[in-house]
Amino acid sequence: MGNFLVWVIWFLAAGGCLASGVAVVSVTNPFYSALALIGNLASLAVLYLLLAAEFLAAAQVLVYAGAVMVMFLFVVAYLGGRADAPWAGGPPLLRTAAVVAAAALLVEIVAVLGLAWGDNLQDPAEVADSFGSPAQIGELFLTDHLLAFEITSIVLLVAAIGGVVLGTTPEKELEE
Amino acid sequence: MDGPDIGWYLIVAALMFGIGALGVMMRRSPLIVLLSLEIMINAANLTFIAFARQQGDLGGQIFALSVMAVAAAEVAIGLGLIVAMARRRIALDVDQASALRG
Amino acid sequence: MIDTPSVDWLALSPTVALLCASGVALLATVIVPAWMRRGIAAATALAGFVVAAVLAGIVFDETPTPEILLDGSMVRDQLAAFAQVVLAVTGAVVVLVSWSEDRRDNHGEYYALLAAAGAGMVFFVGAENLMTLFLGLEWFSLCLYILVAIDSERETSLEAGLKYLIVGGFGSAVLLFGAAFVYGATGELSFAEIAVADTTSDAFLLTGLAMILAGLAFKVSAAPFHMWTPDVYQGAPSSVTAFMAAATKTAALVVTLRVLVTAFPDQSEIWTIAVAVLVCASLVWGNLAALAQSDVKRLLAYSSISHAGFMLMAIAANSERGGEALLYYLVPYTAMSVGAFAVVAARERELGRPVTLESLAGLGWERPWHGIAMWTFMLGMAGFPLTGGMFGKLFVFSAAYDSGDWWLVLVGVAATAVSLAYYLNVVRWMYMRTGPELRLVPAGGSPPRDSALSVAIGAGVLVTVGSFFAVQPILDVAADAAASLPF
Amino acid sequence: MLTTALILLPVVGALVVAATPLPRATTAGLAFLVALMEVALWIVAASRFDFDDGGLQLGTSREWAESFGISYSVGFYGFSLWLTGAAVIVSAAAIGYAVWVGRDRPRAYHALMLLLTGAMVATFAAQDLLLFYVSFEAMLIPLYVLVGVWGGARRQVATLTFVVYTMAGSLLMLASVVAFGVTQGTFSLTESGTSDNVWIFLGFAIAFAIKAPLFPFHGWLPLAYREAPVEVAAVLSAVVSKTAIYGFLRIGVPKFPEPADDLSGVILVLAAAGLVYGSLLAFRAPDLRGVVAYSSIAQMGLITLGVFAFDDLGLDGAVLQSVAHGLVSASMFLLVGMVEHRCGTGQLASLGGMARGRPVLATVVLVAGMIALAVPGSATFAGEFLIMAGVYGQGWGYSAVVALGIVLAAMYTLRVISAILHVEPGVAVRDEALDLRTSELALVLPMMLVLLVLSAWPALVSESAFPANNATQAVLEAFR
Amino acid sequence: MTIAGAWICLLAPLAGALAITLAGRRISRRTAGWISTLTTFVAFAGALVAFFGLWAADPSDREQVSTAYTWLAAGDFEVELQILLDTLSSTMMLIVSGVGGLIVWYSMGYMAGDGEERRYFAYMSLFVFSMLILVQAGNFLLLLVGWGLVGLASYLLIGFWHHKPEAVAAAKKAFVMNAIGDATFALACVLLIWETGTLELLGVFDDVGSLSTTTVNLVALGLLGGAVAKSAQIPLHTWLPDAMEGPTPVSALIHAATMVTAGVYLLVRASPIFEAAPDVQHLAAILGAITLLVAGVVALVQWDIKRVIAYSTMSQIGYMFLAAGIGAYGYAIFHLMTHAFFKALLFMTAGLVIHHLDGEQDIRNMGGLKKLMPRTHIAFAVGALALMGIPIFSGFWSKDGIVAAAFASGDALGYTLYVAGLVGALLTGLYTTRLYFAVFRGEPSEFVKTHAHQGHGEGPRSMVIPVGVLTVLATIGGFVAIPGVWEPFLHWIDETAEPLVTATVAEDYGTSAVAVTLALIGFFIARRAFVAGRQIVRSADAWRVLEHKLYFDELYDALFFRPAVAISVALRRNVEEPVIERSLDEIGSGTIQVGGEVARVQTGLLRTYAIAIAFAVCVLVVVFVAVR
Repeated sequence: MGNFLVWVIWFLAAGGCLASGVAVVSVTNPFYSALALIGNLASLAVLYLLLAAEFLAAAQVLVYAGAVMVMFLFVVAYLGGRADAPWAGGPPLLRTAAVVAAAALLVEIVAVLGLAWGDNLQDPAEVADSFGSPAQIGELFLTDHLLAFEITSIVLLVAAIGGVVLGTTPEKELEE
Repeated sequence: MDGPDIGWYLIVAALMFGIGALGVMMRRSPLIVLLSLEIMINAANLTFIAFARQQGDLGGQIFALSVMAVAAAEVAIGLGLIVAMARRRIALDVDQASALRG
Repeated sequence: MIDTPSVDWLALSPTVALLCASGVALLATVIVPAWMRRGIAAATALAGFVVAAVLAGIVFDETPTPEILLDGSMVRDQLAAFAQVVLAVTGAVVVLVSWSEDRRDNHGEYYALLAAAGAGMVFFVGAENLMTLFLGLEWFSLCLYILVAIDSERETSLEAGLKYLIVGGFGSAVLLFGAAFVYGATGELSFAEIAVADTTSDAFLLTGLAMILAGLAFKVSAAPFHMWTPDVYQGAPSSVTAFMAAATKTAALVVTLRVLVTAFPDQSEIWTIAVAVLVCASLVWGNLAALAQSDVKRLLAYSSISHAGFMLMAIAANSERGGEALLYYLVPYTAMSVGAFAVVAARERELGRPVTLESLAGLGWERPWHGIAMWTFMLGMAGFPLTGGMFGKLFVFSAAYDSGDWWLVLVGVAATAVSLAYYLNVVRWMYMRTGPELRLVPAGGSPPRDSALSVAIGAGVLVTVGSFFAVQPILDVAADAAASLPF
Repeated sequence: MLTTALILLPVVGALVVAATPLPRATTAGLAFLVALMEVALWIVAASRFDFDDGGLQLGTSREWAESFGISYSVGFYGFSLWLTGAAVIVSAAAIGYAVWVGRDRPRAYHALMLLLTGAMVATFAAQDLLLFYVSFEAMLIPLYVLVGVWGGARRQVATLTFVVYTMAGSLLMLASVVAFGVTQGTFSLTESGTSDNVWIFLGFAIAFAIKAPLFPFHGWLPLAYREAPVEVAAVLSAVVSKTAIYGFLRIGVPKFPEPADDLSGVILVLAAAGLVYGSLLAFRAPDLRGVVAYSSIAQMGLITLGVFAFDDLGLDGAVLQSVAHGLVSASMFLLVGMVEHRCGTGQLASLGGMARGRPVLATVVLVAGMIALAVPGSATFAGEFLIMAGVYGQGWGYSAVVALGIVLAAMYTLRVISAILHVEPGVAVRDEALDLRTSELALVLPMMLVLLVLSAWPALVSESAFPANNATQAVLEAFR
Repeated sequence: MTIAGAWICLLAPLAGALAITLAGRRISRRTAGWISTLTTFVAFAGALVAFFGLWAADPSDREQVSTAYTWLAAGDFEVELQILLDTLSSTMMLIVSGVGGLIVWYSMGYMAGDGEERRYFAYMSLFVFSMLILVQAGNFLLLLVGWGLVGLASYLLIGFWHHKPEAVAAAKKAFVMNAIGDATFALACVLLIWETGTLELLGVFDDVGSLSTTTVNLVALGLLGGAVAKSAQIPLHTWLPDAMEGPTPVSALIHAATMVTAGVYLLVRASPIFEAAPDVQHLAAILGAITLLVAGVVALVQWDIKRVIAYSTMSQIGYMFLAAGIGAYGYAIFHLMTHAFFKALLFMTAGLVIHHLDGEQDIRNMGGLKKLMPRTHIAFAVGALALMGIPIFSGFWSKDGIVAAAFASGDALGYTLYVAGLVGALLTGLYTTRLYFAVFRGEPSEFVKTHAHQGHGEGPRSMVIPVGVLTVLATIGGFVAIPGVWEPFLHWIDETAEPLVTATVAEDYGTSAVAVTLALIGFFIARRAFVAGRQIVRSADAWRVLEHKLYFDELYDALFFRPAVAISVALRRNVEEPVIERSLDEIGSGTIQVGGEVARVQTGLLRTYAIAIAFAVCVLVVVFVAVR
């Protein structure tokens, strides 16, 4: 029974994920697009939960869907209508090529999945309940992946500088 | 494990990757292109987490977490750029940003 | 209680030195009065790079055998140290090139980002697992995205930044996806363990490998993943271009070599072929497209694509000799490309507009030092003797031939022949135009004195020519460095 | 050490000339002085050389990139010493000519000329395959600029064609150098063994065929010889082309005995074709330089015939002819330059009648022309005869072609002599066009005198060209 | 002493040439002339020393070789600068230096006032030197060197008046035709090197026996080619008449007395080779016979005084070839010598006439000079008589000997040649008489009346004395070989070249009777024609054909020169420019064009770049997964 419930949740989450993904790509207005992405990220968080990644699911919602997307929405709002751009346009050849390329990528990956399905995708490892818990993640971050952790912080710092450099208006221009 | 095989998760990830890629390749608004990139990155994250579950190894989750931070950083810079462009009254259309070519 | 791992600070010291420099430079923008910001920031960055180079040299000296640190996060070996020295020296020279670059403000941030990017690369070349690999890559890439766009008053700079960011993001995503597949196939992130792990699925592993290779080839700017290169090189500030052309390529190539050799030795039969294909594509595309260029930076960008092809040839050899050849090649190559972009930067500052071939007219006669230097760089890139470029090609070809890829040697030879046409064209424009064409069109009066730039160019010439005469010392070091990989 | 000094003297001279801001005349004089010192140094080297032995002498070897088996090894065999002699003499004359003409931007010009001299000497002295490649290529760098900056109206096309074409050949050679060095484990010419790989040999052969040039690889030549400053053209045809012969003698044949033998038929046929083809084109070329240029193709074909005769006569003859042709073609080019300088054109139709009232010019042109057409008794005749005799072993037809070449050479050379000197003065020949001055004579006369000495005693070169005066054995065995 | 004389003989003219060249304008033109003359006479003195030394020597010791140094060497092959002194070469040395000295002396008068005499005398000395190398050479290569150098000197002297286009053209023609001969000669040398390993004359002659017939034939053919070209025999004869553009003393020395007879010398010198290749030797005889007839006929229609003599020279050399071809070596050389005397004499007297008439050479503008130039007339008459073979004059003894030898050889070929020789005698009578009458008899033409120099005699002493000497020699020169009575000359030559045929005394005098009769018939026919005021050749068609010298020039022009030009032009138009040069351009511009196309793919559109990456990834993945 629990099994069935999981399936249902999975279907809902996966469906939401894909639908919102399609929406992100296809919607004309960046504002709606960003909103759709929030939906996408949230549904992903559900999938993460199903995959025993509780901490990640939380982080996904808090950091991603929360902080990042809010920033995004601010920018969209700041830019206003000018941010609008039509869905299509440009050389038609390009459009076709884009679709073909994306489809090819997709087909290939799915084919690879199909190839590998028989190997062992059906029997995942047994994991303890604490798998993916904040405690374990934290411990790993401070031991095995200490370096990754530190670097992540540096990357964020760099992004901050970037925001400052790119976002500030030069004094000369303000005078104009 | 309850629910669907890991493979199904991977298929979802693959589809997301494809959708994201399509977005990058199709859309002309840099904002939406950025969003599409996020979808691609998240597809990768999903793959990581699925495999982490499959292998029973937390490394994938850690990786995914770092990637989130990196993706956030990338978005920050991307948005900064877009704002700078907008301020210089450059059309927010990647097709028009083609002064450099040949 | 968590046992925090012991950290090998010496191994990290070059990175840390640069990070410190970056931090100090950043602080300088806040604390120091505006008029001395530039000086302090530049001096700090220069000091950071120099110290990093020295420290990396010490690491090289004190690391006879590779050591894997921090549970497989990074490796301390001579390969990394060698690359770090090259990167740090490149960075120091780029600081000199940047010194009198015309920039509204942002000087502090510029040098901070430069040092940070350097730190990222220095870290990147020591990456030993997929996560540090990706993070290091993103680290310096993000810095570069900003640096490319830092001259935001120029539309082309912004355009270049946007293009680099989006295409770069796309490339990173591909790399990431590939990393995920490799992880899925082996359950391991560390290169050494990937190599020995029981792969559950070949399909996953190979797909992952293909995508990782694609992501790295993107950074190496090997065709057909190179398309951003000309645009970005052209749009970016010249000093940043110099840095990217020399340093990014160095870092990416060294890491490509490391990943392929340490993590995928069993798949070598396939990836050597794939790399060889990339080699051919790069050589053909880079050289042919360069023929049609009139913007010098763009021309050099295409030339850098073809050089990526040559250097990948050494990787395709998949032998210690190949590693040695690659590492040797990097030395004159970085010198030549930094030097060439430095000359372009000088001309750009003098004329106040982008440098096309036409605007090089007469450079050789009016600015003899720049002329001779540019001449040296062009000949070096074309692989003429009396420059290290010739030995670079020779060693790369030797490695390829030794591994049985004689046909790659022929492709390389043909590509070089084509490349002569545009390299010599630069020399032609500098020296051989007739009467009126030779007359300079300077922005006014004599050119600004720029001794820092001259020193940078001099360093480029010195290394380019010096690596020809002093082959053996460099070769010895490169051989030691290459020996840290498990060929 | 002497060999190294011989290589370094012009290079250092070039740097000094380039770096010292001196007045025009002083710069030029300094360069000429260096060139003369180089000749003197060569004479010293020749005096120390044991010609009876003829083997590798005055050698030096230093490690360079030893882990790749690359070393700086130089030294001279008899034949390379003679080729070097021709090179330094021609260089000195060429530099002297440039001094006399007063080339623009003398510092750059003379520095490049000296650099070229150094590279040529290094090529002839190289005993390491890579060093050979390096100096072979290094010659192109100064040549590119010399032709491109100081050349005629179409100099840019000429120089680009020349450099890209010859480089294409050289790069093939690089591939071969790599392949040979890697398989042998060393690049040293004295230590490496032989190879039977036809493809590697072809790489070398094509490079040399382009450099020489042999028919039909001479596409770069007519334009380059026409557009180059005349003294550069002199160096090109006199010396640079001979580096290809050195390559054949030192590398092509000794290191690849079997492929060289297998392909000798093709090469001989091409060389013979080139001899006839060049002569025929020279016969109707409309301008002075065209005649000299195409005659160079013919001569190079002839010399190649000698090399691929694979016997004492042919090989010794090839060396003798290389030296003699070097001197005579340099003289011819310089004389062409002097005529062009006076008349402003090299078109045969506008010249003529210069013998009247210009006895020195007439005499010198006549003597040079007669030696060029290999009048019996001249050094060129001796070389031609040896080649003709030597190549007989490969087939009587080749000897017959050489004989035909003698007749054709008479035809085109007499045509050009007459076109300059005889009949009524042409439209471009004005009274102001004076006889040769002493300074000009001093440039050509030394070469003429050397040629006359060689005519009186050609054995001087042919006898001492190879160790123990046994060319076949030397080239086919001892050089391996 | 003997050998030293030979060396002095060889080197003295070289010293003269060098001295004149190096002295340049520091010496007067007259001094240059004296230097040249004296050095040539020094050479003659040396030749005399050598000759008498040899004369005095034991007959077994009359083959002396002297080597200076190794001239050319390659491997085992060596060619030395060596001279061979034997009866043949000593005779030739005497002729060359003796006649040469006289003619150079004569030139001093003839060339006076030309303005470029220094150059002239330097060339003359060079020529004598070259000719002496030729006759003294101890090996074939040195012989070839002399062979080529006389060609060079001939070129220089024919084209001496280089402002005259005809002179320049004639000089070039002479050189090129001689170059053909040089080339075949050189090929013969190559064969000898490969077959015998040496080029030394004596060494080769020793080895001749061991050579295959083919080889010997080829070698002989090569040598014959050289001889034919040098001696202006058919088919390489067309240059000689044109060579008359040079100064007259040059014609006398080079194109009559010495150089053109070098072919005969070669045939005799290399007689062992030719004897081993009898077919080729006979070919030489046949060519000689044809030439003597053709030249004799063509001489009948020439108007230029020098050209008539030139054709006569060809014709006389034809006799010599005939003699050498049938093996009558002594007579060949004997005729060579007498011919040197009387033909030089004829040219020099012609020179006097020309000099007297301000350079006029057309016999239609002459006539009646007997009264104006009586001494010249006598000298010319002596020369003409000797040429016609009238008894007691030198030509009588030598020419009739040749014809008799042809008869004596006794086979069909011999008789044919005999007839040819006799017809030649008739022709000689005809054209010689025609010339003599046209120039000296009859009434002076208008031209003579207006142009003849009055009052300063017939020429300066430097011209008259040599003519006088030669007049004497042309008269008595034949007494050194009186058949059946006193034949020291023939025996002298026989020591070097043993004759194959010897005519009996009866054959000799019988032939002489016929030949002299024929010559006299010729004389009377020509005289009658002159008196009647008509030409000997009366058919207009025949006249035209002969005037065009049987169209040899036109034929060669069409066969060789024009095709060479056409091939050259065609090669330039169809190979050099479109293929060799343009293919480079095409490759270059094609590559650049492709480069442009490639660069155009770089659209600047960001999306393209992403698409490219996506496709590339797809390909890579396929490669990796599928190729696995």
